[in-house]
Amino acid sequence: MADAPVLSVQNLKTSFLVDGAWKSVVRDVSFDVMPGETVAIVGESGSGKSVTSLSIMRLLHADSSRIDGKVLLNGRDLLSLTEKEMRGVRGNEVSMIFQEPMTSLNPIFTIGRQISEVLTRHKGMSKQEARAETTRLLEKVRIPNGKARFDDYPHQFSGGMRQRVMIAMALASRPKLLIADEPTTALDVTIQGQILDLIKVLQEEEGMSVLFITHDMGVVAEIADRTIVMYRGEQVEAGATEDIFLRGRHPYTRALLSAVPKLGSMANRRWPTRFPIVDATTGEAVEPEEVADTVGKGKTPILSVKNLTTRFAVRSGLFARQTGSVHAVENLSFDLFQGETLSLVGESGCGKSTTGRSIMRLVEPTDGEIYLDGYNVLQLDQIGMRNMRKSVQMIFQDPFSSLNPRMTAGASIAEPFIKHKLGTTREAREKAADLLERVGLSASMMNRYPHEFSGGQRQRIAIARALSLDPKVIVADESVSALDVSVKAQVCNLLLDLQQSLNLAFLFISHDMAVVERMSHRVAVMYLGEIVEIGPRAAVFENPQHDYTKKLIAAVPVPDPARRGIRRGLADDELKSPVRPFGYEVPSRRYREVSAGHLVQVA
Amino acid sequence: MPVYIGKRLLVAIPTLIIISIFVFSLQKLLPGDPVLAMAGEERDPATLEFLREKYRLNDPVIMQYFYWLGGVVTGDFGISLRTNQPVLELIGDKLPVTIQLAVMAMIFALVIGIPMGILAAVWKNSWIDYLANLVALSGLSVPNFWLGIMLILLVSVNLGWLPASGYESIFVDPVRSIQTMIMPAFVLGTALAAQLMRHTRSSMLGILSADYIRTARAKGLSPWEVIMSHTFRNALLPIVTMIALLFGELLAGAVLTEQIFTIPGFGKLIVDAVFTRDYAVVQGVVLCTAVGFILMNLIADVLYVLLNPRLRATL
Amino acid sequence: MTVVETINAAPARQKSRAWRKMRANRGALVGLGIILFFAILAAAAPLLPIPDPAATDWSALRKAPSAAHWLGTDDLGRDILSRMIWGAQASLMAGVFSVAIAVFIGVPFGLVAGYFGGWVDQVISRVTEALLAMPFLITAIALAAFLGPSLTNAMIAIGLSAMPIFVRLTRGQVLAVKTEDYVEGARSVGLGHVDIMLRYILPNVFAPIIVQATLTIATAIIAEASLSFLGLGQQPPAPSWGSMLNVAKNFLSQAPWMAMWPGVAIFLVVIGFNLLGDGLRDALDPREA
Amino acid sequence: AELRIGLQDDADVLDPAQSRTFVGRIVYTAMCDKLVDISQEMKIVPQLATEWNWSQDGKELTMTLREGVKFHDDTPFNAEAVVATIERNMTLPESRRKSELSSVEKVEATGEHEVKFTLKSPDVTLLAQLSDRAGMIVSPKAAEELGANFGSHPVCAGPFKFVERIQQDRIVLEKFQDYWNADQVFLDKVTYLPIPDTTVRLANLRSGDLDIAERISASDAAAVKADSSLTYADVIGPGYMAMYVNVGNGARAENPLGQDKRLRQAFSLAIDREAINQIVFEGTAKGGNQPFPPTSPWFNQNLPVPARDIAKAKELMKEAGHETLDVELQHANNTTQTQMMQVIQSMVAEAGFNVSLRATEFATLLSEQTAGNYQLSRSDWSGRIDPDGNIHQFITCEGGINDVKYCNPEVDQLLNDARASTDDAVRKEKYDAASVILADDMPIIYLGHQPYAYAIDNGVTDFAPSPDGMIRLVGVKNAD
Ligand SMILES: Nc1ncnc2c1ncn2[C@@H]1O[C@H](COP(=O)(O)OP(=O)(O)OP(=O)(O)O)[C@@H](O)[C@H]1O
Ligand SMILES: Nc1ncnc2c1ncn2[C@@H]1O[C@H](COP(=O)(O)OP(=O)(O)OP(=O)(O)O)[C@@H](O)[C@H]1O
Ligand SMILES: [Mg+2]
Ligand SMILES: [Mg+2]
Repeated sequence: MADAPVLSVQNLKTSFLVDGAWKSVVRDVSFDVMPGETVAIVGESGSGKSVTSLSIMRLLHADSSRIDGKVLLNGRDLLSLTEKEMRGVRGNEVSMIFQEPMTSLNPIFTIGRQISEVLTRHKGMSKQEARAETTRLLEKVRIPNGKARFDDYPHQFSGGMRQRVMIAMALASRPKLLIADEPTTALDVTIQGQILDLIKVLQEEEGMSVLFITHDMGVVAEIADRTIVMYRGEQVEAGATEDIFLRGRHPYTRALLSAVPKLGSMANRRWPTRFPIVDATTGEAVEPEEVADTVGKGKTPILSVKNLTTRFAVRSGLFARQTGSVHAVENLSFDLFQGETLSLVGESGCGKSTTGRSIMRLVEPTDGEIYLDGYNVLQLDQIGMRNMRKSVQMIFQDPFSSLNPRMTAGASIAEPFIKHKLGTTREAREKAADLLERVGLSASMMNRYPHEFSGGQRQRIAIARALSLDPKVIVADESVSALDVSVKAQVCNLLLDLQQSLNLAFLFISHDMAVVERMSHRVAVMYLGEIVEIGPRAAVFENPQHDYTKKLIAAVPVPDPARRGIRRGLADDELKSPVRPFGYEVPSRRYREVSAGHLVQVA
Repeated sequence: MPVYIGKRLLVAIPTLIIISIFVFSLQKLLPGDPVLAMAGEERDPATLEFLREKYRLNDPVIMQYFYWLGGVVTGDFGISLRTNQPVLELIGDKLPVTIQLAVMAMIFALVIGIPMGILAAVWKNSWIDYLANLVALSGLSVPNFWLGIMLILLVSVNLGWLPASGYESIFVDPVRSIQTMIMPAFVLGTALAAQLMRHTRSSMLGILSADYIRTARAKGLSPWEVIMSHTFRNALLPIVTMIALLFGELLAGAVLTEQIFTIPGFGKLIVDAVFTRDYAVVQGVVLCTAVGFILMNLIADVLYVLLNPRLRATL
Repeated sequence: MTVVETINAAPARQKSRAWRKMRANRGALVGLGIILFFAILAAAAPLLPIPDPAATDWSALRKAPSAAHWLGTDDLGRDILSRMIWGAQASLMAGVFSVAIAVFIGVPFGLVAGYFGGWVDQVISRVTEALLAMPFLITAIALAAFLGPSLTNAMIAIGLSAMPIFVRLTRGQVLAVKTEDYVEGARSVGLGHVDIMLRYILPNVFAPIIVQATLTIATAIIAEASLSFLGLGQQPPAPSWGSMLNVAKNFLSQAPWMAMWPGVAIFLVVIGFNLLGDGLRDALDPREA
Repeated sequence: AELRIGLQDDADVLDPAQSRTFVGRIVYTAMCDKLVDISQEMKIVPQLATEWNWSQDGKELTMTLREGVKFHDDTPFNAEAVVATIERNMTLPESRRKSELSSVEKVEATGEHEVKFTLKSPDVTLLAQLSDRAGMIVSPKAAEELGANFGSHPVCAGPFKFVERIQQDRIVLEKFQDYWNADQVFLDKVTYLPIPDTTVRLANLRSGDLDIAERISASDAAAVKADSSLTYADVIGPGYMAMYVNVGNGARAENPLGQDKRLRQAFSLAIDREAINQIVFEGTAKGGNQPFPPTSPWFNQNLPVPARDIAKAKELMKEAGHETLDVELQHANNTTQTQMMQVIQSMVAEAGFNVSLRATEFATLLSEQTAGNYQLSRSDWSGRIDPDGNIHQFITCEGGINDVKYCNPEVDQLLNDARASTDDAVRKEKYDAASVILADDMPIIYLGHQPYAYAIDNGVTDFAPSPDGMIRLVGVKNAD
């Protein structure tokens, strides 16, 4: 490529003021991004990927951070621009997708307004034009019924929908350079594919360059021209994606690639299987053994959900009259046995998180019954609820907003343990330290506050917190999505170990089909609030019946650089929305039993 | 929401009754005999007794209360012991004055306090911040009488720009009415401005470090947009509550200001009424201010919910 | 450092972190300095070589500041410096304790009202409204008559009348914070209401409360004067800044220094508490460097 | 020309029969003529009555009325109107004038312009009462129509007639063209503005918003004198400042101070009245030891205002068996009072009195004082023209305002006799005798006499302060 690079980062070094001392978290990072090129940054969770991208945009808190080195955008050094000049760069020449979509959206402005703001600001559009364009953008990022949801607020959107809002926002101004920090972690593979296609189209049409941060090696393989590997704050390797994939030299690179779970690798196994543990210094992997059967079939299910329905009112007009409802969860039934992992997969926005939250009674279900350990959860009183919550825990999809910003990580983890009187304060702190180590963090991080962690680190804190109570059931909502493969393997193995030793049951919500395949005993596929297919893992993966299940499995990206540039053909299928008008009659559903325990919705 | 507002207005009735019982019983506990207080130097026992009878002060307290309540229900708030005027008429006279003063003072407070708070937050720990804080806090610590008298001496006596005191109804002579109210409103507004400034600053600071402000900056919005629409709108929540509460403080602070600038408003009315134990007036005024508070708080609560989409479902 | 050491060092470090931030905060230090200065002065008043604050001198009425009387004399020829120092005690107490009363009663009620909502909120909010509507004057006169003239009673009266503001302010903030995900998170790990309120909500609503508390100190100091005027609070000839201001009002043009010094002192104390409050606010906010 | 007068308070009901306030009387002075008036020398002089005569037994007073006088509503002034007004004052249930007229048996018209008062017992003080609100004759027509509501639109026969009143804001009067002495009225309009704060009142005067400010504070006197565009005027009023000692009003009288006159004398001797005058009143007041100011003809010259004598005070204390004595002193909570009480507190401390001050607001003070719930109570009397008004009701056993509950038949006798005599010399003798007894028993410790001080814009001429504190506007001119 003869062109000058769009972005050239030279010797970037970023430090934070921690406890009164400067601590560097990114050191000596240098790379170029050419016009129209896609560069991926991969690396360990907490290795400085997000900080690098924020440094480029100069978006770090000015008082507590320091950036050295050079960031050249089309030859101009961004680090020496005035704040005013920087404004013309941000959102216009370079736009950015942040890792955590919930806290990155302003809670009191409508989704539509936050997107169209970019258009009125940088593209000089009028309000109406911007509105129309925003609706188009929402459709493009596959948010159904974009026109109607223009006036919704972020908290009314599911995790993946918020992420897509961020994407729409970043793409709105058709920037020269897009920095995308894990933009698809919360998306199911079908939508992820469509979003990747959308990016590729824009790249072709506008010559946009992309700096793409991700943990999903399949995605890297699919879109990245070149790949940079980061490890412990340093750039350890960079090169063409094929080279990295096939001839990665650094042990961490090799470790990373050999740990990538592949769909279909479970073909002949009956039980969930531990991930191979890869030594990051040598890159050697140890092939894991299958775990023993833990499922307490035959006994009464530990969690039993019957005809669960949760709807949200849709209001409009001056007096906020209810005009319809979001049928987030509709007539859902399933059982979960001790020691079992039931995975919940499905399209983004199909009601997975709402299911979890309904079980926890964090939202009040509209209808249905939930039995936990024999107790009817929906009829528990205050004290009953508290005890119930000792035995069922939820790991939230958005770890950042679910951690108290004024509580250190250690306190957050230790607190439930202390409050449920499971031990002394000292024991609690020891347990917290132990759990931190087990999820791959260090005990010395106990005194840090949530905002001082990376996205993946926060996610692990949330996991540690849920584990601190030794619950019987864990609802894990996208709990490993922000982890790099090696850490993901470690955490998944931890969960499996706990299932072994404590007979834990998991309701495992995830978009990562490879992980789902590896972790689960049974799989339930959700679509528009309903379960469309449920059955033993092998049955669902090897013999998918429902159209949506088939589509989902087909869409899983494969970490093979040879597949680069594939195109799914932009989705022309109609977007379905769970928003129903007032008085909508829910059709009754019928299921067909394909094989033992394998049910599929037929009508 | 209309249901919510309606419900709130309904609970206002018991609230008002509780308040009136409260005031009534406290009055009975106060030392000092209304008739004696009113008589001043003319203390003819027969007249005093006549007045006690006339105003039913010899009846049992409970009876007095129900008698009063019965009157209120029919729109009769009794008559002032001191001036023989119907209380409702007195309130009708003073209320517009007080409202005008309060509104003008609030305008001053908002116009001074909020921008200062925003500037101070945005330029935290710079000289702008320090200056804004100094100005605001001196506005809070400088006693109203001092500021009032200094203003009168400077603006009226030395410069002759504004009338030193007095009042003109806004319906009779709007220009003069505004002129006479400028200084008192300013004096009254300074302390409020200080409080608004401090709250705005603190609230803004909390929001400025939020992630979504980073998003707004990443969009390349101008500082003005980031600050005004993204930060300030979010920061407004505690300020809205504060503004409603400050109206209460306005009434309390108005006493001294009204005294200095000789404005015939509520503050002076109630103080005189309390000091002369003119209980019918006290009750009437308290009830009237209570209605004011209830309305202000209701408005604040509704605004609060409207400003916070997550709470909207609760209405 | 081993794991165990880290664990044991942790709680101390957590506290010291806020503390270190306070110490690094110049504004907070200045504020603390001002407050300590006045507090020490107030406490040391009996030991200082200053004239009796009640000693009148008919030959030195309303004298401007001079070598003999550094801050001048008042309308009874008393040394203003000495009265300022002795008055600091009553004024600081009036400021601090009445705000403490208001905060310690108002904040819990606001917390409970906002957190539980429903009829609890209704009851607390309506009573608050009733209290707000109650004229301060009546409460004060009644208290003065029944409890007698003491500074303590004045502080109670001021505290009670400042309390509703804290209830409302806290309640409002709680309403907003309780919709945050981390509160839901706390519920989902089975924490009780008290823990959620104290550890999840309170710390996140504290900023406006600190601001309001530091502001109320000023009003409380000034209010003490009007109460002593009604026979509640510091009685003459014992000084307080507020009552000094009150007297000075009659001599604004003849003896401006009489109003100036107490005014300046109140201003400084208010600045002090506000700076300290800002420091505290920043120190407690982990996001602030 | 217009005249704007700054008053210290707002007036109450503008009905002479019901009104109570001092400022109300100031307004009436311009609006309502009385049967008789007070001269600068505090002598009773004709106003609506041109002549009067006492019968020999002092039980009948006949008055000849001025002719050609009209009320503001054009009703003619005559004997009928006088009778109607006096009867109204005596019978209207709300009337506050009943005690002032309590000695009147009946009043009748003995001619078109002659009325006769018949008394129950001799009472020379009646004339003085008729020089004030009790003697303000109102239009019978208006009184008939408005009844107890007369105050909403008062109609009298004074030089100015009522135009409008806004509570706590202003009272506006305009010249009455048919006033009997209209030639001497040079003002077209008078506006009274209640401005409670003295500093602000003065500022208004300086800024030209006022022409006369009444009762300016002593501390401002010097500044007014120094201002070349203003004139200062003051006059000692007929009232007094005093401390009431609870000598017999309930249980709280049972204390050394209430029981032992030597302690009271010591207390009084420890006070330096002239110093108080200088410190608190900048020399504008007068020290005093009797219910009448030293400038009054009724003052007993044989009992001069005592100088401070700490040695004697201590001696008296010792005699009474006290080294020190704790005393609680209640006083009204205005700043001047508080200042004055602190001065006294520090003065008497030298004699061994530990005075603790208790500031209360006025309504409480009043009821505590009536109820006897005090040891030492400080309050003022605004003063009456006739000496009787300053002493009789305070000190006689059955006196209406005898809050100290002093009772001495000898004093009662003297004061009752003084009331009955029409001969000033006889009266003076009685008052002198009484004052000697009181100065010894000392149930009331008199402190001094306050002035009425005015600041006047130089444009205003021919204004002279009256000793009763009223603002008489006949003859006053205003150039701007
Ligand atoms: N404000 C901060 N103060 C101190 N340390 C910080 C701060 N923000 C991030 N860090 C630390 O910097 C390191 C890099 O963080 P960064 O967010 O860049 O990680 P990342 O590579 O994006 O990881 P992930 O994949 O988990 O998102 C982490 O170890 C984190 O703990
Ligand atoms: N509080 C709410 N008010 C209104 N609608 C809501 C609310 N919460 C969720 N929804 C809607 O309910 C639907 C399901 O949301 P949910 O969060 O359960 O999806 P999800 O399956 O977890 O999706 P993702 O994979 O993207 O996280 C979405 O359409 C969402 O917009
Ligand atoms: Mg990251
Ligand atoms: Mg979700």
